[in-house]
Amino acid sequence: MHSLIQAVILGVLTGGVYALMASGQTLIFGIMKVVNLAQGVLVVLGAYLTYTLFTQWGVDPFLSILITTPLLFLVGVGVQWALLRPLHGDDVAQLSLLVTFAIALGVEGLLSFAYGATLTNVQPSYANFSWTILGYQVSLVRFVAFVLSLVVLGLLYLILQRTKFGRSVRATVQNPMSAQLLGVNANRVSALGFGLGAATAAAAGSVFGMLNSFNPGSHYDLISRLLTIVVLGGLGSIGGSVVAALVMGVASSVVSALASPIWSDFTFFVVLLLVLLIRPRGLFGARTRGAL
Amino acid sequence: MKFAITRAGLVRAGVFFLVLVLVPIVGGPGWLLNTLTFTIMYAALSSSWNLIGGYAGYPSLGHVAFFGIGAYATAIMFNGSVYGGYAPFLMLPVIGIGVALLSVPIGWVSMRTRADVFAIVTITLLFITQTLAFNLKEITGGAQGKSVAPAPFDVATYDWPFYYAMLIMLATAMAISMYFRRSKIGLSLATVRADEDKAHGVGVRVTAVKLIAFAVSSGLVAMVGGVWAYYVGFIYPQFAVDPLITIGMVLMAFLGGRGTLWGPVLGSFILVPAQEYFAQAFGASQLYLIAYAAVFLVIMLFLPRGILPSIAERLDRRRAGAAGAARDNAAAQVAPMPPSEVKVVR
Amino acid sequence: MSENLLEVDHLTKRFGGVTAVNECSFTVQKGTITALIGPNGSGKTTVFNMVTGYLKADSGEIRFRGEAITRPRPADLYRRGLSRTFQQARIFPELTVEENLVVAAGYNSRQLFGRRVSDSDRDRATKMLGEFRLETLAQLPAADLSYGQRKLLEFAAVLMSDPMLVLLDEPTAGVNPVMIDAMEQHIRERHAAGVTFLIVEHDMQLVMRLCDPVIVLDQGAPIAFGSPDQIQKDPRVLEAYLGS
Amino acid sequence: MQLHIDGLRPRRARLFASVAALAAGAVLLAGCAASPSTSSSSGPLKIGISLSLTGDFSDSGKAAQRGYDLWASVVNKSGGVLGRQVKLSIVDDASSPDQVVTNYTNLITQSKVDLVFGPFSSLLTVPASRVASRYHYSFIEPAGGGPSVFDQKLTNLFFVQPAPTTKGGDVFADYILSLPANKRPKTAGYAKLDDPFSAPIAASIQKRFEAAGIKTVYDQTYPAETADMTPIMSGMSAANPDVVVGGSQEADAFAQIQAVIQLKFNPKWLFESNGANSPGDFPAAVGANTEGVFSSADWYADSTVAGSAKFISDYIAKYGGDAQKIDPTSAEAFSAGLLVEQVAKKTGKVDNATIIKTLHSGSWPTLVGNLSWDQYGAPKGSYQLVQWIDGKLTTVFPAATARHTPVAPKPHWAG
Amino acid sequence: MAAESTASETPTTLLHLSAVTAGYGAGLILKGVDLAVTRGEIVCLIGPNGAGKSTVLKTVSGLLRNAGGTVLFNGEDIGRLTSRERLARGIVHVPQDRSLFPTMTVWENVIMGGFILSNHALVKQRAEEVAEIFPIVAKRRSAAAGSLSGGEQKQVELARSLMLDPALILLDEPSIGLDPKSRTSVFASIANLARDGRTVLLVEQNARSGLAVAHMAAVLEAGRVALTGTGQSLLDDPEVARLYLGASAQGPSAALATR
Repeated sequence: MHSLIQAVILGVLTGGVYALMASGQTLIFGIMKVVNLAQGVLVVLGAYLTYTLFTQWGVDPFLSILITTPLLFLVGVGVQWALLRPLHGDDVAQLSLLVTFAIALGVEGLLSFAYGATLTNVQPSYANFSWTILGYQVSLVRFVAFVLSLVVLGLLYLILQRTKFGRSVRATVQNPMSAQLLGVNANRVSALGFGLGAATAAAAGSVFGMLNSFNPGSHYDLISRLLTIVVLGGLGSIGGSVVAALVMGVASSVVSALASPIWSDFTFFVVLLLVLLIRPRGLFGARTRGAL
Repeated sequence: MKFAITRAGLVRAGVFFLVLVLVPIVGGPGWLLNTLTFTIMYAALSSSWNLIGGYAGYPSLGHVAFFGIGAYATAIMFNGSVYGGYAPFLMLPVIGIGVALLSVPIGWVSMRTRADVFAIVTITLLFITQTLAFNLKEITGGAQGKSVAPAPFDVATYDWPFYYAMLIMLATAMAISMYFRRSKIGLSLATVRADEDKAHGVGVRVTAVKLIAFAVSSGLVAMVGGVWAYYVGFIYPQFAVDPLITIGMVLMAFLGGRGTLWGPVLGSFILVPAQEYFAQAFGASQLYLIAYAAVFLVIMLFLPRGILPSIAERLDRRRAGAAGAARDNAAAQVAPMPPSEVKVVR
Repeated sequence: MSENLLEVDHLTKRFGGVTAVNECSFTVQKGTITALIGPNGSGKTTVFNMVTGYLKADSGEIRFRGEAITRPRPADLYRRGLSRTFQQARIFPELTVEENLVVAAGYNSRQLFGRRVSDSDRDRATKMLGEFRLETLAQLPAADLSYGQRKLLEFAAVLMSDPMLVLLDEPTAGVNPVMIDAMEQHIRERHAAGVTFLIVEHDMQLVMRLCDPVIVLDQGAPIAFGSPDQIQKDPRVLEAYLGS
Repeated sequence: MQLHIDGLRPRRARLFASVAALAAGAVLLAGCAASPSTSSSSGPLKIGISLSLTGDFSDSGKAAQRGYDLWASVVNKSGGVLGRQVKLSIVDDASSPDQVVTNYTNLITQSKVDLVFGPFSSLLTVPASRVASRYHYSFIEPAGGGPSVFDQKLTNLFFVQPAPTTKGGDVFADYILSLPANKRPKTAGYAKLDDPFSAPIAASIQKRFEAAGIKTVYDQTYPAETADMTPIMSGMSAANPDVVVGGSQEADAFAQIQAVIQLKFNPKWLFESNGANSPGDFPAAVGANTEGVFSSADWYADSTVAGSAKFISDYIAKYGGDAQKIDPTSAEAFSAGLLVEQVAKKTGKVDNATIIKTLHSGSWPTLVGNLSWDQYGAPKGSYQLVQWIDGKLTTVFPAATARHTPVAPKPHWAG
Repeated sequence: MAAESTASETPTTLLHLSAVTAGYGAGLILKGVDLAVTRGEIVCLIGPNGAGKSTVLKTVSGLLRNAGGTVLFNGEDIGRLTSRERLARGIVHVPQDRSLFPTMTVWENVIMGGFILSNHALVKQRAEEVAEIFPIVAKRRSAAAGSLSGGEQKQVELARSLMLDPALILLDEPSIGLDPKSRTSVFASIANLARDGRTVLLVEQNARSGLAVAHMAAVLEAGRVALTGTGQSLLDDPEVARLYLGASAQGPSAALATR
């Protein structure tokens, strides 16, 4: 029982960080119908930036989010502008899958060029600090990371619900043509949306770098998890991806603790398939009247 | 859209395969045969993928799972040195049929979803297969990998059987593509790709044709995997179920032109040598991935529909002068005819 | 004329909290051109989708040719003689006009392995295209057709299977008036040849000319049933649909 | 096949090559890079190597490259092998088996190298060694000592490490079992990375421990992509074994240790098969918490093996840095070259048949100790047990080569 | 108003297309359209499918750039302007398909109509004004737009189009898919727009209703303007009726006339 609860605590804390990465991914899908296979590599890029800031200039990894987030925001905007904007036609979804994969490969190549393939991680002085609460271990980094994810997700929610930009994003998601006719610049929304998605990756990356060892190739594992999360949650549903991330975090942590780590991701993929068997649109993917 | 076998088409295919058949006999250098074997392997994979990803419009990103299953089937059957020789080649049809049958329920589940989600679900398939390959140690050897008994072929012609096996796989995949296109299966697949709901509504046997395409495609890919395992001699979950193999098949079909007969072949004959060249020319300086990604992006941005369709489109446009006019006339005949003299009402 | 081709019995469908179709019952008799009219949002298209197997009803029963449709599947129903068209004409743009017809002609599993367009397919398609005066377009990609032509093509295609009952979802929406006349003519010809129609349509003049009986739907259930004359005098119909 | 090719090839070969390339349609790119020359017993000694310079194994691949390059420059400075300058053809296999097969085929048939050395990792070594065997080339390989390599029963293969990889931890078992019974641990816990090199090491230790009555209280295998060790190590900590054995690579070893520090769990003995033997990366990853951790090694900066000091100074002269940062893989690769040098010196020949025949007899001094092999290339020696003492990696067992006695129980974590 | 008016730069001409060509890819859909729209009038475009009616609207609103010819708005050549710039000049386009954002509230939808305005107070004020003109906005203010019936949605779309106080409203088949009652009220709303001094360019397949509400009308045929005239004159012309209005125009329908 003790190990079960411990596993659930861990799973929830980890799930929070994945929720952050996945929310950016699903946001990008919602706006542009682009399955962003580069989301994982953007997280890794964020982690490397944090690493450099920390080792070269001693910037605290949590504080470095203030630098990495805007930086990756710009990267995201640039990527959208240069590589995704030119795509058009009926199969943009499929093309963008490959384009974002190419971006992932390219960034991976750049990172190996700059950093090599050595696994690194970010080790601030408090990296190994943990509390014991009622006999359960709660690591400081994990806890702060979780809270931070909640804060960033909250900000994202506010931006989408309360700002004019958020309204234009939602409008573009729901009816791009109509939004354009009202003066919403779809390219600009897409660029900003992609930037926002990349920014969440940066925030998650800074945290990821403290929790895990990583190298340029780490993005393959990340992206496979992110994809299952966003599909499980229902493509385009941010709330869904948060729930799915928590489900995934807890599921893999519990299976890991009670059975074996070698089956933990497997369990999750199987859960995904079962869910899709019953609900092909994922947990929160909507099927509305008139949609056929 | 004409689907008759034209004489030019037959000649093209004949010359292509004749040249490839002759390469080992004429005796190109060893490296050529080796590179060609992998090139033809990818052409066969990509052509097989094209059956479901191109013609049916279901972009499977998990096909390497079947490749891996085929590879493991060979490795498991010929792990000892008891059989060997040509036996692994003779077992290929069994592997192909077995995997095709196995893929039917998998296809049935995953094709409940559409395009984007389907792509992602099939990625999941890839990771499930990889995990199973790691975890079912008793059968697969797990992380220790599994070797195939070395082939007892003479060193001078060692590559030949593998080369010809791959070539036969490519010919088979292309023949099946051709057959699909010319039969009602292809017609039905085209409706599935265009508008699956509507296809249901006009009585198309959607599930049947999708599963036929998926199963045939998976079976072919598994057979190629079987040849590959024997050729490489040692397999390991991450090698046999490598996401890059999936991406390879997809990318090559995209480059040459999805849903075309020659597109995947053309894509493979450009990308595989290019990839090898980049690995050798830039590998040491770490720029290999970047160069590969750049090629990738250039293709997607400038030839989004693939080389063959883009060329065809350009030719079409050149012919548009005459044909376009004819088309307008044809269309005009059914439209309510406008008054020949324009009358202005005031 | 009293044989019930289609019977809809207490059909209900909800989307989220909204009840789109509510205990809806009606019948379509063989040999009629029945109209299904009603204000926007009254559930006409949802009924269509359930009858043709695209949606599963939450409760209620649908009988076609006296048999209950237990597992609604569009393709099965189509093969049993129930065809439909869509509000937005849906055709296969990459296929030729001829292929659009051939693919809708219906074929068994064995024919699946036969030629893409056999000679007999071609003959049948040519005949149908001739009736619709589309024969000159046979070899063009359907993508090249105008919207009105697409509507005709979709209609022609679903007739290829010799259906008993054809459901037309707003056959004249977005079609220019002259083409509407053509469409009306085709419906009449087919009706004379023995096909039963169930039509959702907002063009009241067309409905009044063409259809008998008329079913009026409001808030997911029929509020009136009768001849066009009866319907347009019915105060509930005036209130809910025609406006007064 | 790439950069270091010289001389004119026969016209006929060129004709064939280009006709075939054209006929095949689009192999031109590879063709451009190609310009094979014939192998000969004079001129430079060409050695072909495929390394993983990109992809999963690229770190070690690059370390191996440094070792090979260093050996070539050292030997060339002293006049080469039998007076022939050594020329290395190093190509990238991107950690892919297809590429490794292609590369060795190309190196042998097209670049016509005189010798080949092995790639990095057992996974690539198996397919690569088969190509070499087919062409009767000797296959001296510094990395790739998993069971699958030796199970092939190839007689041209020589693994340049003291023992097969799976025996990497046996020296730790030797040490523990050498303790008097009342001082031995009673319980043990195992965390094994599921890859060809790591889990078998721990499994081998476990087998011997269990035979000696040390109870297994925790045993868990985790997949390669496991980034987070906390769940496993909290299970370990709950079981509270006296000795913790990690069958690990680098990153997971670091993560294991970070996790036990967080969990405030301090076993009496802690062994990591890999990672903890990395003099540079390990302290970088766990900070001051290195103290008392055991690992095994074949070469390390303080090694007393003959030639080690010279190797270190040459290395630093060529690449900079300090001795503690040198990856053992570089020393292993360097040793591969040393073997060729010695065979040449002894027999006056460097052809493959001679190398295979000569290496099979006798014992050969290298940076990783004196090596001798069974008929299928498995080395017959053993590793050294190393421990972190006073911030340095120090040999502690076997006693003959030890520079310090093992410290047990392990000191508390620095925090 | 005359189709080939040369003196169109009178203050009363709001929009003037001359020899406009436009299309997608290689093919041209508009093959030289001449059209003038007078300030304060409703102009209705009719014609067969594929004649290019919607394309005319897109060319005016900037969804599509004209390949040749000129598009003058208030005397200014707007042919190279972006759709946003044209929006800022008071050209609003209400497309044929349902164009509300279904999960946003009615109120949010209306607010979106003022997207290009930076003054938030002004946007709110306009929205209140619009809500007075279109009672549905006030009545269903907090309802999700997707939950409204088709007719109600069209009303909200019209309301939203007024947010920029536009000079010219482009309406693409506003009555498509609407039931008769909703149609009547939509056409009533359109008539009201003109009464308030707006100019409307209307594309309508439901030609009789369209012509009935229009001051002027033009028949588009294969990418060119074939005829122009007042709405009533086209309705009354038997030749036009035969060619473009179909059977339904052969005298008032008995069915509806009895009502």
